[in-house]
Amino acid sequence: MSSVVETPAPPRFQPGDYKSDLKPVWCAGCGDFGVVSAMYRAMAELQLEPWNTVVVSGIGCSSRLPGYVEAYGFNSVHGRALPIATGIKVARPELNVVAVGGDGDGLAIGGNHFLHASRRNLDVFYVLMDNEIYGLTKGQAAPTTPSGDKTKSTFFGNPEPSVDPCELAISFGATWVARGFSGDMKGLVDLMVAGMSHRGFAFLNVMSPCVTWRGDDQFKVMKAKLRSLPEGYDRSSRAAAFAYTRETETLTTGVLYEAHEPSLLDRLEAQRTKAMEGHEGLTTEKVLKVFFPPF
Amino acid sequence: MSSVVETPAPPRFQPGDYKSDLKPVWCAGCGDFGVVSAMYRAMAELQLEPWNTVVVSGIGCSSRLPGYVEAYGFNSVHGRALPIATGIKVARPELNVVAVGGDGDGLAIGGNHFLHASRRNLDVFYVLMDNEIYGLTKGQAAPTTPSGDKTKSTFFGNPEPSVDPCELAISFGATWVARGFSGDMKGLVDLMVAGMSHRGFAFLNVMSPCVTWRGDDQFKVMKAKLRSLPEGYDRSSRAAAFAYTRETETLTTGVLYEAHEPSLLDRLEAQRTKAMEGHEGLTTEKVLKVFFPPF
Amino acid sequence: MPTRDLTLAMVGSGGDGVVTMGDMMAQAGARDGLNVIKVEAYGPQIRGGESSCTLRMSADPISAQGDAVDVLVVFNWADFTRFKGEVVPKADAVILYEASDPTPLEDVKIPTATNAAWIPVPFVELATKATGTKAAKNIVTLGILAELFGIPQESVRKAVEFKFGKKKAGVLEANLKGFAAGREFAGTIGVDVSARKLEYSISAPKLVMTGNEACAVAALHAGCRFFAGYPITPSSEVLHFLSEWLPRSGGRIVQTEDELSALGAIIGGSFAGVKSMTSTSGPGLSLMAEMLGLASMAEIPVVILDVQRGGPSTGLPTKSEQSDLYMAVFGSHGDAPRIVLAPTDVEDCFHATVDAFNIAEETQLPVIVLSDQAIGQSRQTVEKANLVHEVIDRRTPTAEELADYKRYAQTPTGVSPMSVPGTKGGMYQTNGLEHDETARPASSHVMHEKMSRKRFKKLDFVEEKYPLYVHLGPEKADVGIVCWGSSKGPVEEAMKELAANGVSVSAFVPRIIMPFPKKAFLQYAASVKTLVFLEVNFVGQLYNYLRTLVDLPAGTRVFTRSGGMNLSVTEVKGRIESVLSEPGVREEVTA
Amino acid sequence: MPTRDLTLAMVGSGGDGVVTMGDMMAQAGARDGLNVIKVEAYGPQIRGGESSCTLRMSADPISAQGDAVDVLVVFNWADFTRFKGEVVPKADAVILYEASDPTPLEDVKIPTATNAAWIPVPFVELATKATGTKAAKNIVTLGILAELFGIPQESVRKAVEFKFGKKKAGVLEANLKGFAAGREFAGTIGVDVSARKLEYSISAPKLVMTGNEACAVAALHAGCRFFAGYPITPSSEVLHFLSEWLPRSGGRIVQTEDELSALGAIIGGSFAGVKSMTSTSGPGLSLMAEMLGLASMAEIPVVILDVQRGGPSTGLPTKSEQSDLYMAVFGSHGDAPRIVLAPTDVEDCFHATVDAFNIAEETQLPVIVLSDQAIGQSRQTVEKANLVHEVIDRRTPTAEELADYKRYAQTPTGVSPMSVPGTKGGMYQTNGLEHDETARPASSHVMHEKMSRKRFKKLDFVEEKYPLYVHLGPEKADVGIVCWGSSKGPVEEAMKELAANGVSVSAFVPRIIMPFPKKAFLQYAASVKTLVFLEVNFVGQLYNYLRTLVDLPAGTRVFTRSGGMNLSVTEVKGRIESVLSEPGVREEVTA
Ligand SMILES: Cc1ncc(C[n+]2csc(CCOP(=O)(O)OP(=O)(O)O)c2C)c(N)n1
Ligand SMILES: Cc1ncc(C[n+]2csc(CCOP(=O)(O)OP(=O)(O)O)c2C)c(N)n1
Ligand code: SF4
Ligand code: SF4
Ligand SMILES: [Mg+2]
Ligand SMILES: [Mg+2]
Repeated sequence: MSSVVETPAPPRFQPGDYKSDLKPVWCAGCGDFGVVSAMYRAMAELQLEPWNTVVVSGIGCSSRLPGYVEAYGFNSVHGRALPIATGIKVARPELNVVAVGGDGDGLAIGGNHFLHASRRNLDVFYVLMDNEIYGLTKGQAAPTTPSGDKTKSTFFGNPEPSVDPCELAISFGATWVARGFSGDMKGLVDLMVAGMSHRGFAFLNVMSPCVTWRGDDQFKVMKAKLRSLPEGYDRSSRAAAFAYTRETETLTTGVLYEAHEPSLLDRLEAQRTKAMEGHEGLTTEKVLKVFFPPF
Repeated sequence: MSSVVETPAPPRFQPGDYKSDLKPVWCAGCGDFGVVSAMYRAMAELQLEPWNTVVVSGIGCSSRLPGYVEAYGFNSVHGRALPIATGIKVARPELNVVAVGGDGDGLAIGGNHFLHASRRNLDVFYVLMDNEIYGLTKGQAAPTTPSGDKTKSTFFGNPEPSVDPCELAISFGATWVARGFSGDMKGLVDLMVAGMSHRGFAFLNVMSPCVTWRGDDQFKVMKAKLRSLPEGYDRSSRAAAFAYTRETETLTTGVLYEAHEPSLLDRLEAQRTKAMEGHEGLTTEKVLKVFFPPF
Repeated sequence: MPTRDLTLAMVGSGGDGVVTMGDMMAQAGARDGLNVIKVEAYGPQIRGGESSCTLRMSADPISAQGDAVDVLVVFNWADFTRFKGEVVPKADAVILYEASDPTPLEDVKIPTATNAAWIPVPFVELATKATGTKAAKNIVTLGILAELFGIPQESVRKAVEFKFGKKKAGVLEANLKGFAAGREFAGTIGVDVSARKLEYSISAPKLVMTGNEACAVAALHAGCRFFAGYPITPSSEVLHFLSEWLPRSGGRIVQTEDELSALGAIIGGSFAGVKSMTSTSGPGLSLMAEMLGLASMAEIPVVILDVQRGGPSTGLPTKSEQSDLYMAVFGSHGDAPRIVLAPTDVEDCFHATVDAFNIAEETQLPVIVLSDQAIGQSRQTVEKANLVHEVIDRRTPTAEELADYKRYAQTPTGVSPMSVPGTKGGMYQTNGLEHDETARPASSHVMHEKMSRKRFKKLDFVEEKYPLYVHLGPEKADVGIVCWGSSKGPVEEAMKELAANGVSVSAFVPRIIMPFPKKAFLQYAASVKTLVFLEVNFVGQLYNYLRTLVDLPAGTRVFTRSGGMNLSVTEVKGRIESVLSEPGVREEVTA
Repeated sequence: MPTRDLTLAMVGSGGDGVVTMGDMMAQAGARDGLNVIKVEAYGPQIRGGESSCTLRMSADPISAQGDAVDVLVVFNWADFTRFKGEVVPKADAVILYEASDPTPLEDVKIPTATNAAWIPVPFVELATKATGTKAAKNIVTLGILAELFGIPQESVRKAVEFKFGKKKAGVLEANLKGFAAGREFAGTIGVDVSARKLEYSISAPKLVMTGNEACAVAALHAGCRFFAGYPITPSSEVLHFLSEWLPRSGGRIVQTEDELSALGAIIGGSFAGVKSMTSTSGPGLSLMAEMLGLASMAEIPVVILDVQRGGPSTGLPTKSEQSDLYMAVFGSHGDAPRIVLAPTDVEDCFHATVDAFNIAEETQLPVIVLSDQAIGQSRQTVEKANLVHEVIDRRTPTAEELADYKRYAQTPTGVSPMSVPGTKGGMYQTNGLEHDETARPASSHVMHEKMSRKRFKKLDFVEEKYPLYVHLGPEKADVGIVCWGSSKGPVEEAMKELAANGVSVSAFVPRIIMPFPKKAFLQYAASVKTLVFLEVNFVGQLYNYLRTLVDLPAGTRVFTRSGGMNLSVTEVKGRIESVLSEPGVREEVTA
């Protein structure tokens, strides 16, 4: 995301202004409540104009989020938040585009788009609500479900290893990669503000407990594992980041990786500017010239 | 791949025995000739029984390879070699299954399957013929095409950064990851023998020049960059491997990463054995019992 | 005068245990050999929202849930209003409602219940008193219902014992107390509900299963030993069931990353010689379009179960519709033959699935089983004796065929010998390109035409051998209904009532959609005066598809509407009556 | 007697420069204002395999390549045999062949060329002598052809000059020498070929373009400023062209990772207010099935160009077929309305594409343009003056509509006000779930029916405003051909010949498939004695689809065959003759 409005004083938008009046379908205690609240606050902190903001998602409990944000929104189809976000942002670079979704949505069916949006360094802030399960479809294994866990779809325990979304994002080419926890409001808001302000592809993995299919405990277990990155952590190093991926005993939050490279729109814009030189006011008439015999 | 036949003496199969009598459609000078030749030799070295071997691919110049191998073969649809290989291997674990394809096939449209086959540590040897271009469709940018390159689809130069397939494979969870060069027959055969012998997901990225769309030079340029991994290289370390990914000035071949973890079939087999206990000779009749009121 | 057929509906929210109660009663009924159909419905909340459970129990065979309920249990009027139009009490229904609900009765509008018995019940109070917790409310209710409506307390009590028997000490006792308190309270109700008392003699227990479970068991029965799938409502239960039973049967299962991969994997599994299946719903079926063409082109037998829900796009994920027929029959680019079956009820899910595997193996074609949510997730009793079905296995090539092996040899039926990896003389390299008899890529238009012809020829064999359909009602009739899938049940129920009223009506329900049993259908069409299509989709997908195959009689009537609500008996009757009285091709749904 | 219409075919392999030669002649012809149609064909080799180039040049309007060639140039008989049945010389054709080819002439079987003039030419020798390299063979040939067949050497020489003018010194000179050597050699041929000499007067230059290029230019013309696509034969040229011209026009383009993403991206682009397009071929269209339903459900205008090739699956990637109609019309689960257009030639590609954008904006529906390889990759001359077409832009909501904004407001046409991000009062959250007028998820069957009705209503408007079709031939006729897409050309050519032979024949070629111009079609059907469908797909997809819409007259005849070869003029004539003589619904293709 690139075009962020500068903060005027006093703030025109309060967090509550970003709350739509649609009632969430989420279960009481669902981590996603924390995520959407943090988003209201981050948006207010950045004073994003709702009508210049689009929140895009796929399908899942978490993907219902755009409906709860007072902005333009697109709750699309399963796994395709990022293609749609790509189109919106590339077609209209001046809009603030946030993509959100679940671990199934973004890492299972949508994994390829995550790879390519990251690789392109697309100017979008992508928030993945990681509950280590498929919530909406009632509890099947996700790519982040720990190996061995019994779920609705893995009667004898999940036979597959899980992935670390942050590690993936880094090798995919994302230029801002962070981990947060839905129970840590303050930390989450800060991460969201930073992610939304990043130029290029910013990825935030939020551990967001599913009380219904991962048990009421998940929240407490995660909270107990919570750690911060050490002082002086070098977020410019991919190698450093990998020390904080695939964690099992800890849950380290913070910005694991950040790089400053031209974003997709930077590159496209440079090409476009060059391309348009000498072609100002191009008409169909002029384009058709190339089809006449050149001699 | 797991079930490799032990070598009898004298060898029953010569490399030529694995060559089908279908004439390759490849351009003279195409790197893929080197890849298929290396495969014949590696298969002979391992004395794979052709009829117990399946070579699977997607669509692309490189994906024509299964037609040229005397074994069972499946030239499927674009990007889907790995799903099909998954089905073959999981349904019939005793078969030797090799998946092959191009950089477009495996990293663009098929990227998600690459991620998940790796994550599962599927018992398949996957050879990606990386020519940094879409060959069959006549020269569009691939996910490995260097940024800035002019191709048929990028008139103003490729605006997108490229990925390193080996780096991806490692973060995806592949347990054997190597890089080879189609012009280095000896090295390639060794890598293939090792890859085919690995238990779990083995990934070999072969730099395989496309003389038609990347220029006759590509071969020479690559050859000049060729390096080997240093003596004493620690292939068990992911961090070490990342020193040899995203190379631009060099082209380091060899096994970048290797880990020994249970393969998908190891895990499935363990579950299956446990599941079948007490259910020997399960009949429909017996299964139906669960639907009677239990009281 | 007691009844032989009773429909109960229970409405509450999250903690009320409405569905558990329904399950326990259904099991109790099945244990007594009753015929039972149970359906659940939920609001949009993921958990803790409103839910309803409707249960029909009958001493005689039944084929649909029935629209109107005899007995309504309401724990909370606010929840009930969410199911307006879905849970409809009969005029003289018995309505048991929570006495402490603050909603004034005059605010509760149930237009149909003109003559109902309204009985306030202190469910919460009874539960708290008897067991110390209001959580036992549903067990108290079970006691009341068992007592009032004649479901032998023996069975219901067993259900309670089974449910709580393994819990920690005291739990079972408390619940049994609650159950007794309910029965006792029932005795104090001064309203005569004896007309609603079920009368039946206990017979052998029946199975209780959903359509999805029936499909899953059928797959095991048919010899399916590989399944790959991606969860999606309302088909995920197939994945769930098989994740337990496929490994037990010595098979293997993979939850793939998406539906493209799921179909790809089973194409691989079947290519490798193992009978393979996937299950999905509309969005997943759409994603399978390209792979479907591959299976058709490479001639690889696979079974795809599509449990239809409301579409297009994400649509109405938890509700039924019959709108994937176009996609099943016509989806995928190019001329790509496939088989499409459509089960008509839970029991038929078993048969359709075994048939699907059989036909797949016999023809080397992809077979789509078009179930729908109303079948897939409805729980019904089934006679075990009916779940038998012959299994056909893959024919392996003969020694003669292997001598000069041609994977796609031209044959009279279009079906060629398919060898399986491991077979020494049977190697071939298949592909989705057009190819010659030996599977080599071939781009000549002559070969393409020959091979297209070969691939389509296989449908003729199926049309001949599998003219699957059901003819309901008399041999000749004034009105002939054509419907499919879950609509068979309500049509059958409505026909009983219509026939009782002297209406001459029959029905034709195809169980195979492609190739369509044309011969039987044309004979049927000739046996009725007016053909009436009833479909739960907007455009009339079966009707339109049929027009591509046969000339339908002039005067054929078509009633279609979008899904979200199953076809109801009342609706069927209404439409038949409107055919008999006034013209009109499409009717509005109003509610 | 010279001719006004000449068809040349050149056959060689990789290094022979056959296609370059064809291009130069086509350009030369266009410069002279001739009508030109050029088609290429290749063997399976990726590069360096056999290739053929067929070029028709005419002083009068032409609509198809024509099946039989007047002049055949063969550099290598081995290559020629690969195109057997595709390159067919006329009985009295002029055949120029490499003199040094070792194949004995008696081994060269060209059954059609019963009375041909066989002229050995030492192409290689002439080139080597004149230019020092045999690479100039094609330029020598140009000299011979220009001289013998009357293509003004002025234009051809200009083409040579243009091609080599910028090369390093000496190259142009050498080639001009080669050109002169060819002309000179032509003078020494002692065979009279004057009947094949093109006679025409030079007129204003024409454009030379392919159907794919016409679609791409049309997109720019229509205001498309965002394109996302994935390469696939035979549609990639659209991506290529737009990668150059879209940025120049101030637009943006993304080559996505696959087709799902491509359609997703343009749905996003259009949602954001920018006219957006993608292009693909069959396999890509199949992959778009789910996203197509989303566009239909969320009512987002998008244009999808599908350049059809042989299917199913990977099929015949470089050859034409008309077999994606089913997928275009019926693909995607649920009831999902969409628009389908089908251009009939290169020029019509321009109009269909602009229409597609216009209709998309007017209806907020996905629009599929079903082109085919035979149009998309054939290079034809077009009059610039014909490439004008009105452009309709998106209607933005009025202040009044924004005051109480309802994205999916019920309106008489079914089209609702669509606001674009950035509009202050126009915020909404769209989705693929069923929703109410304000876009909120709604799962009631009543809302579902209302909204289905709204979405389908939009088709009525299109059927009324855009009854796009072509009626060829007389107002009334004995035989009425129905065909579509690239088949229009050969049908038109065949009709000329049939009419000349006194056969009373007309044709109806729809340019919009969905909604079909039913009214016009029924009128047309009534104007002919026998309706004859000609389709280049196996099952008769247009025919069957039409049966879902109208009752076709009894006696309608249907000729379908798989693709891989374009419909030929001879074939059309043969089929019409068979209709006039003997019955039969399907004919074998033989070759
Ligand atoms: C193509 C397709 N396949 C499957 C589904 C069913 N489905 C809906 S949400 C979902 C997964 C939900 O998990 P996740 O993305 O982790 O979100 P959560 O509910 O956990 O927040 C699935 C499989 C679908 N809607 N579309
Ligand atoms: C669904 C689908 N989309 C697009 C294509 C067209 N296509 C065929 S091969 C190919 C890419 C080839 O590139 P790569 O995989 O790198 O193989 P190479 O030819 O370079 O060996 C594409 C885009 C297709 N066949 N199917
Ligand atoms: S099911 Fe889980 S993820 Fe979904 S709303 Fe409930 S708690 Fe949240
Ligand atoms: S186009 Fe390139 S990749 Fe394809 S066969 Fe030719 S050289 Fe090889
Ligand atoms: Mg999740
Ligand atoms: Mg490539």
